[in-house]
Amino acid sequence: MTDALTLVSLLLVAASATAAVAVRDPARQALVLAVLGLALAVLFTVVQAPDVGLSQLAVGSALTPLLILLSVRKVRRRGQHEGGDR
Amino acid sequence: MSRRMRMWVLATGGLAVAVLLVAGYARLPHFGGAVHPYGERAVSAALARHTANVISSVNFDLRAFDTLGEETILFGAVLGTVVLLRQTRDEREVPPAPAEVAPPVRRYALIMLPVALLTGLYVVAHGQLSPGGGFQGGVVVATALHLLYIGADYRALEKIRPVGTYEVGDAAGEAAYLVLGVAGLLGGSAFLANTLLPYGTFNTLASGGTVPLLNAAVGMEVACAVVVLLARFLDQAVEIEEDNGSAMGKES
Amino acid sequence: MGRAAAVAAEVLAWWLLLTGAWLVLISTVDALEYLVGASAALLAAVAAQAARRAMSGR
Amino acid sequence: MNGWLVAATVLLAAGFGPVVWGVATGPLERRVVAQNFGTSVVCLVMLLLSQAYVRPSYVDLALVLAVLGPAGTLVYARLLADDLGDDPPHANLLTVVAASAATVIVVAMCVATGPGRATVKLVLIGVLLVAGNVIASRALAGGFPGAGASTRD
Amino acid sequence: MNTVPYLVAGWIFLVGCYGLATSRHLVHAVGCLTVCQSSTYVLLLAVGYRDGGTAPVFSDVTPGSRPLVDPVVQALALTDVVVGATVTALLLALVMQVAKRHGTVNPDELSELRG
Repeated sequence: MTDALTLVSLLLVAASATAAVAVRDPARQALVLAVLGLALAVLFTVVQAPDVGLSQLAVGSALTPLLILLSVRKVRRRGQHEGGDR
Repeated sequence: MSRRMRMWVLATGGLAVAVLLVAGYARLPHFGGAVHPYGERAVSAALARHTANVISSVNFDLRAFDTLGEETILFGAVLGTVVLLRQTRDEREVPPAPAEVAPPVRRYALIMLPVALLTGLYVVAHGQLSPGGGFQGGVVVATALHLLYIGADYRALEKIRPVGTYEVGDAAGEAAYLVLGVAGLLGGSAFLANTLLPYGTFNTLASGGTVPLLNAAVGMEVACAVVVLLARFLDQAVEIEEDNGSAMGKES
Repeated sequence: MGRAAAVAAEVLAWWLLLTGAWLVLISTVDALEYLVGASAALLAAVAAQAARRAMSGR
Repeated sequence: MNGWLVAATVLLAAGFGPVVWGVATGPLERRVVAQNFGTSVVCLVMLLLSQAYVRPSYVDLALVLAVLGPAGTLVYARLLADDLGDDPPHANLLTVVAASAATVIVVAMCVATGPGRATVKLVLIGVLLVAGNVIASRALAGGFPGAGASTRD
Repeated sequence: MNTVPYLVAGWIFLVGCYGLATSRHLVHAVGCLTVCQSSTYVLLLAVGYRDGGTAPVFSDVTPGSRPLVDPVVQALALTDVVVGATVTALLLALVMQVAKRHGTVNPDELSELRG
């Protein structure tokens, strides 16, 4: 039964990592990176690494998205309004 | 180099790396195998020093010098960010406008700030017992403080977060780690050696010799470093405007 | 004088609440846990009071 | 055949799979709601895993996630308020589903662990999670009216 | 089942490199770098796993009663996560500087400006 759980969590990590790269808009990518962090935290718990899961949760749930979104806000206000992928 | 050519280089490079990785993985020990020589030695060394959380023991006792290096990376990165994101001459500081926030969200932020702070301190204090440690707890404490920005606005956060104090706290955390290391040296054994304090009874808060103290020093440094980091990012994103195109700076 | 008493009362209330929360979080309870818990709760209580004042003082 | 492990696997596959798909595609409003729902699903999976592996100390992961997860969603609600402004997502269904699932799982685990401080800790985590989920979805549904208009906050 | 986690780690690394190379926005590129970095966590922890093992954290388990996973790789992965976040912050600060100095965050346009 643990094999099935490991496989499911590995699949979810791979899917969210691919999604994080496929999403081109940085603000939307911050959302997918947060979900990737959650998937990684589950995988770390399944592989019996609670400390690493805890640090991934602490860093990935609020800190990294805040940094990325603040950078996007600063870059969007400074740079030209690139039409492209708005 | 045209974009198409760059794609070809990427494709061939990626394919070569993939082939090498798969070839390497075939010879790695199977996933879930039972051969973990370093693991057994680390566990026995940690138990000899009455540290319940072997991972914290590896981090702050067996490999304390590497963690000192990692602390210096953290300190250097924050220093770099502070230097990079300083306010330049052609920019001016604009006081942040107060934002209207729905009352339930404000109450939630007010209630959750102390609870998150307590959780962070709990994770730091029990670093050498249950899962957790200085790193994770420090980040939780720093994020707890920023609930005030999320729940209200940047002006409220600035009132209770003097950045200078946190920069001093960041340096003090790093210094405390070094002082504990040198104390080991003065105590007659090696730098950062865990021979200074008695190991205490197993699975209690005072067990593990210098591990809890190093944990607390790292917790303080990570918390202050993340606060300073976020302070710089918030200043840039919320307050600092460029002077010439001030009209452009108004709308988003 | 009233303001200081109100502030002290609020910090005390937060402090008791948070020390109770600390005792729930930990697994084994002993003297040192009480001490560390009480000081952590005091720190959090002071921060809670300062945050409320900062938020409402606009 | 550890029942808790089966439950965790089913919840992970059935709950988190759609979250990953929901957060990667579709309008921004739906993505943020999916991330909020994902926090609750993962917190519940962590609780189930700590019961499945008979490791009460794994509950600290669920505790930190219950505390920081909603804060992360509030960050999105706050900084993406300009893009979310037009049609705020009224995904109350997901909030109700998350809250009921949380209640069921926390009650089941409290029964399994029996009276004591560990049960109070579980209840605390459950309350934090449900409150955070409700407040975060409230914030997503237009909790920052002012921030939508003004650029600086 | 015995090499699947390694293959997943390899896949995440290659996907991250692909994203990094084809990104049109520097903040997106930093996100792809975080994806690359998370492949190292998966590989490290997959190497340290033992079937039926539990975490060597003895706050609620008596030592020696259950098989254990390898704590050394967990310590490596732990510091890796925190340093990764801090380096991401530094890179984002650099991206802000690039946007301030060159007015654009598209890597292709940047190289053209240098001429």
